Amino acid sequence: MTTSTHLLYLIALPLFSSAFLLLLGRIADKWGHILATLISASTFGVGLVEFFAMRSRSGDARAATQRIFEWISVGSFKVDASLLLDQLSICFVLLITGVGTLIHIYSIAYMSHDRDRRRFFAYLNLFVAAMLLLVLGDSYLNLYVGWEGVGLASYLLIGFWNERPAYATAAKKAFIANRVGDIGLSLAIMIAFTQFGSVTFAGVKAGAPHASAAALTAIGAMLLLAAAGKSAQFPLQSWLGDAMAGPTPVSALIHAATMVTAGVYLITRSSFIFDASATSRLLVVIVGAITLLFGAIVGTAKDDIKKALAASTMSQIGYMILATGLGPVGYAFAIMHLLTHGFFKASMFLGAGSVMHGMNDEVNMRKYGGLGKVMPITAATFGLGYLAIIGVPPFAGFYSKDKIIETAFNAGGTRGVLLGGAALLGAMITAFYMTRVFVLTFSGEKRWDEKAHPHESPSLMWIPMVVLSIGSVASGFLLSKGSALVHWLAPVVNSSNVESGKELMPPVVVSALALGVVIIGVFAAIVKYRKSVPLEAPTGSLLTRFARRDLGQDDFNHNVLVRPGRAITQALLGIDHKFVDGIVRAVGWTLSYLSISLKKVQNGYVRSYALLMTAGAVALLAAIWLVTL
Amino acid sequence: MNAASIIGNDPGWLIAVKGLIVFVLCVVLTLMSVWGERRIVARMQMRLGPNRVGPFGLLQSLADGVKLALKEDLIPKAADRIVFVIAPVISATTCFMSFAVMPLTGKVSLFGHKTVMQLTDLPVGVLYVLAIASVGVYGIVLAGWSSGSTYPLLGGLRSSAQVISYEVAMGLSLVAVFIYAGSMSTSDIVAAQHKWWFAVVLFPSFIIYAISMVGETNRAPFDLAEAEGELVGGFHTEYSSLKFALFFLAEYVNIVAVSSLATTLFLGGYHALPGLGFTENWLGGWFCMVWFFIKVIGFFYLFVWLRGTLPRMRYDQFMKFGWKVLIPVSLLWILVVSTLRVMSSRGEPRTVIAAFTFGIVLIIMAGSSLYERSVRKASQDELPDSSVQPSFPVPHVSGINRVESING
Amino acid sequence: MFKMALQVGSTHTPEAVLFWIMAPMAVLAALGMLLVKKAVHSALLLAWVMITLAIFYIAEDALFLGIVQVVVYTGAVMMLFLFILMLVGVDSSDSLVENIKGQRPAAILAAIGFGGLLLSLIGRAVSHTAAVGLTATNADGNVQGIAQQLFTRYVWAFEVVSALLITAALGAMVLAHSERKHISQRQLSVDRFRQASLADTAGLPASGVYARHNAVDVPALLPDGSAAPTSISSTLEARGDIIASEPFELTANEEEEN
Amino acid sequence: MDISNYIYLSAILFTIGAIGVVVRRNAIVVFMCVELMLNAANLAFVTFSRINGNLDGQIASFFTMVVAACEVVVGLAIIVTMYRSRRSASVDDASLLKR
Repeated sequence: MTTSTHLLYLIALPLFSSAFLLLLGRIADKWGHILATLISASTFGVGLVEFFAMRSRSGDARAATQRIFEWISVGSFKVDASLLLDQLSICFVLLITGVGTLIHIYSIAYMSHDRDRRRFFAYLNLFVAAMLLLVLGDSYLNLYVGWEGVGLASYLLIGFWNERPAYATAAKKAFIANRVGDIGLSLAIMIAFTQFGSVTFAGVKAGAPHASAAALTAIGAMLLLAAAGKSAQFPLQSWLGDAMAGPTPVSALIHAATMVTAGVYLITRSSFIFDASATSRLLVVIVGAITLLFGAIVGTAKDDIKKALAASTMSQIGYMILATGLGPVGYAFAIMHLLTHGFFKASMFLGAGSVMHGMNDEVNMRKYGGLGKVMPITAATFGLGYLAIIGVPPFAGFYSKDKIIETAFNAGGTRGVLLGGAALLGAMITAFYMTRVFVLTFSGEKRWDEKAHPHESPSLMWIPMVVLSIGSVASGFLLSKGSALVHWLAPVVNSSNVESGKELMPPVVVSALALGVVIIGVFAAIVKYRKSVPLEAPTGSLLTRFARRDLGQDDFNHNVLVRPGRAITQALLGIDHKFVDGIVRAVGWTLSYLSISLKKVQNGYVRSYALLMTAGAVALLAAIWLVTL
Repeated sequence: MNAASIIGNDPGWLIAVKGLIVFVLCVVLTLMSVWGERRIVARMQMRLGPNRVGPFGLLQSLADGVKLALKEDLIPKAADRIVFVIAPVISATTCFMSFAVMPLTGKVSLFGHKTVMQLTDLPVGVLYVLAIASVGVYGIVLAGWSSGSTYPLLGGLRSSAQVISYEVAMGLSLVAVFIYAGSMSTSDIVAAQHKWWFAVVLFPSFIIYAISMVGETNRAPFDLAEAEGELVGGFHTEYSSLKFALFFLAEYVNIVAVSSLATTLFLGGYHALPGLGFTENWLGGWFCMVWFFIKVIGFFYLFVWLRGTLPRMRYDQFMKFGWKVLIPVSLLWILVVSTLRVMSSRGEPRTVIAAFTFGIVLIIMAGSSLYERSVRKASQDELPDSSVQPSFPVPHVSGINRVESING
Repeated sequence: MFKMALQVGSTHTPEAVLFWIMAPMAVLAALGMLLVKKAVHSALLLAWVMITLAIFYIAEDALFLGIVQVVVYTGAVMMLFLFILMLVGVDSSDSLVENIKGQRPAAILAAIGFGGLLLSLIGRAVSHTAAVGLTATNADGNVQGIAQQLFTRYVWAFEVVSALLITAALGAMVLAHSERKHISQRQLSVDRFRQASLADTAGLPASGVYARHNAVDVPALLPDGSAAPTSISSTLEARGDIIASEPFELTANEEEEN
Repeated sequence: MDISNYIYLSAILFTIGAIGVVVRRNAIVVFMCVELMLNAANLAFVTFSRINGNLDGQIASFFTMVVAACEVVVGLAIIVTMYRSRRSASVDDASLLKR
């Protein structure tokens, strides 16, 4: 393991920049965004330097650490604030800083008319800093700080336009759903500490093989809860759709490419826990499978372009979570899908943002149509992302998603069939709704108002989109060529020693199947949406309506959680008023009565106070006298 | 064998005899000094002074004492009778007590006993003298208060404030002596001056002590407690007859006491003047007493001289002098002395010590010149603004600012 | 007395004699302090108690402390008390009538209880303890011993106490400081010369000057022959003992005649 | 003579001082009674020093004296200030703090 002194810059630079911009105030309005972008780019530079430095090292020496200071020292419990950069975190560092920088650039143009652009960039930098801390922390506690930090940044950015109550509510919703997950993470940390006496990854890893199955399952379940909260997985997925209230670059960066993948990172990072606990793995795959279908179904029903993309994000992360639950070899595929997804989803979100930019912030896809002609670059980049996500070879999604489907089938037995089937079904629905989004938006006849004057976005916006779409084309091939990423990550996730022996289905068959379902999905969507699209959404079937309501998630939450909660609160309030307040009032009344009677003692004469003191001394002496008798 | 152990062997009767000797000496000295003061002051004022009673008027003060004793003893109606009586007694008793630790001679033989003319030798002898002096002031303060009259009360107030202030300066001036002698016992201090008198070595201390001893005894120019011109007679205005005589006695015995202390602490005590040390060997221990009293009388002459020449200070100036000059100077001096003492005890080379001393002298010179400049500046600042012209015609005189010539 | 005090370390009898003479006197003086009306008497009795204690200190081989007791307590503290007494309440003799209901019996009761318990406890704790004595400790001299302790073990406390002393002195100055209300003579004289008119710069005219009568109730005449009302004492004016000045003024004719 | 007699004396003086604080009204006399209590404590200290054969008691007594001096200076300044504002040195007259 190598010691590096540059890791701190990765966090410190954006953090200070953020504080700087926030504290400096209006003075920085004119150049704040440039500073923030430069800082973000420089962290990307640092990340690249570290990456190449790591490439040049080999084996165990690749991981680098930096101890910053002793953070907590309570008895035997000692936690250092120290950073760990290994093969897994460098992937994230590059993704975060690279995509982050592109989105910074994009935001300069996108937010150029906003009064609070400086604040927006400060928050973006804060997010980058927190996210980097999350992936660089060498212990669960350090990770937790970053975890909370990204939660905060996400809250601030979703509610960036908090003058609109709905947006502020969306921010609160995201925050609260995240809190539920955070409880899971903190519980996991506490259990880990009680079990292993350490909260560092290394310490837990060392202790994991010897721990009881129950403890491991508990930690795994709690970590999964945390991941579900952060990554919008079932059953905590409801916040992500509402989180689209934030500015589109935020959706691209935080709610598509980086933060929502933190759950995947957490599970991958904790591979030693999940490797040791089959029950946890089962939970993970169940959550992943449900979510990928759930998100896909929701995605088909949404008319809001951003919400449709959000549902797709949810579904894609479901794929990743599913992959992480499939054992050692799945981790690498999960991370690969995460990276490719980061490219194509960010590219598509930016495309959506570009469309909204041209359409006066109109988000309803039914009012788009035929935009491909007026926005050629946007349509092209979005199209590349679209092809990548549905898994058309040789685009990125093909490589990453097929691997996951294949691994799912290879899980073996009924489970393999079920999971593989779910994944395959998901792929089909994905193809359907993504085609729907593309067709509704870019092709067909124009359905927009006379007032709208759609136009291509400025270069500052389309250059990042182009760069990202190049990534969404090439990344899959590059990462899977010669199993590059699998080998790269092998030391972290222990996948080297596990080679799946039996194959349920050979890769070629899986690819063919996947391609087949994708074609079916695409075809179905084209048939349905090619011709005429009503401006008002038709009532649709029961399933459609159910899907439009997020498959009843919010209703469920409202009825099962909020209502009883309210009732309990009301009851507690009653108890508080009647009973607790009664006691307090009684105490207060008694005290005031006592003080009124005792007030006479305080007559203002120093001498009577002195007399009381003497009486006290006499009492004391008497006590001593009695005790020593 | 040092003085303390010699005294430790004294039988009781010898102590009594020594006490008697000291008492008689003090009373005789008082009589003589009253006469002497009158004669000397008279000479200073181009008069003759008392010269009728006895040879050279020597018995004048005895006659005055007898006359005082025969006068009517008045106690004012408003007076607090008990305290009024006690006050002169306190004064008169305490003034003798400080003689208990004064070493009057070296080793002598008295009725066949080897001893020294010192009643007792306390390790904290000088502090004891200070303590007794501070008790002695009660006489004055109480006399002032108990008279039930305004002037004495003012005298008593002044006296108490004066004593509190000047005792501090006096005590501080003695610290340097303690540091150099390494002891607070009077006999040890005398012994420590075997080579150099402390009046030379610790000259600033000597000056401060000399000033504060005048303040301590309420003598001109610091006789504010009795200030005839302002307070009719101060604390003893209402006293007459023997009680007055006791105050009288106390004042002169006190003068002798502080002079003795000054002699002991700064002028080498009973030892002979420099260069005359052989007299001690030739004429025996008793002759030391002559040297001792020569020095004491020298101090007494100083007292008289001061009275004859200096006007009384104003009260606020007097307090200001005590607090703002004597005490800070003493403190600084102690600092210097202790530094020097530490340096020499650590065996620093002489050049370093000399350099330090020289530096101190330079700093003092610089400080005093700065002070004077600031005083001059302040006095210039006080002049009124010359642009404001008087509203009446003033003859022009060349070279003189008109306003200044009027207001300054 | 001091002779004896020095020897008590070795023999017990003189110390007992001393104690049984001085201690009752001290208690009587303390009681007297409690009971006498005049505060000055209280102060004197307290001073006496303090001197007694000083003698006891000396008898108990605490020579330095005994002398310091006299210098500090009797010399400085009690003198300060007397000073303040004279300044503040010379004739405000305390009335001994109690005005808080039940204060006195309660106080006496508490005191008896306190004293009784204290004495009984002391009796249990230290009665007939064999004293180690200070002869060995004071072998190098009491002052030296105290200095040794004070500047080694207790040096920190010593420094803190000195800081406290300075703070107390400053605090007392700040507390007792009052803005000067009266104007100094010098300031008065400067002001006199600075006013617009120099008419009474040299002081107010005395009564009867230049007038035809030199009684105190006759105003002085100014150079122009008019009367100067400021020349008559304000007391006389207040009493109304003032004579109309017109008859005594010089008229123009008279001036010419003269 | 029993050395504990000094302690008894100290206790008696202390008690007298305590009564004085409670009973007397003249602030200065109250103050003097406090001084008496301190002195009584000092006597006990000195005696303990002798009983134990070390100088710690005397040192404590020394510090008590210094602190008492501080206390007197400040206390008397307060009394003077009080007297200046209300022409009285009675502690009962300064009873307005009760409200």
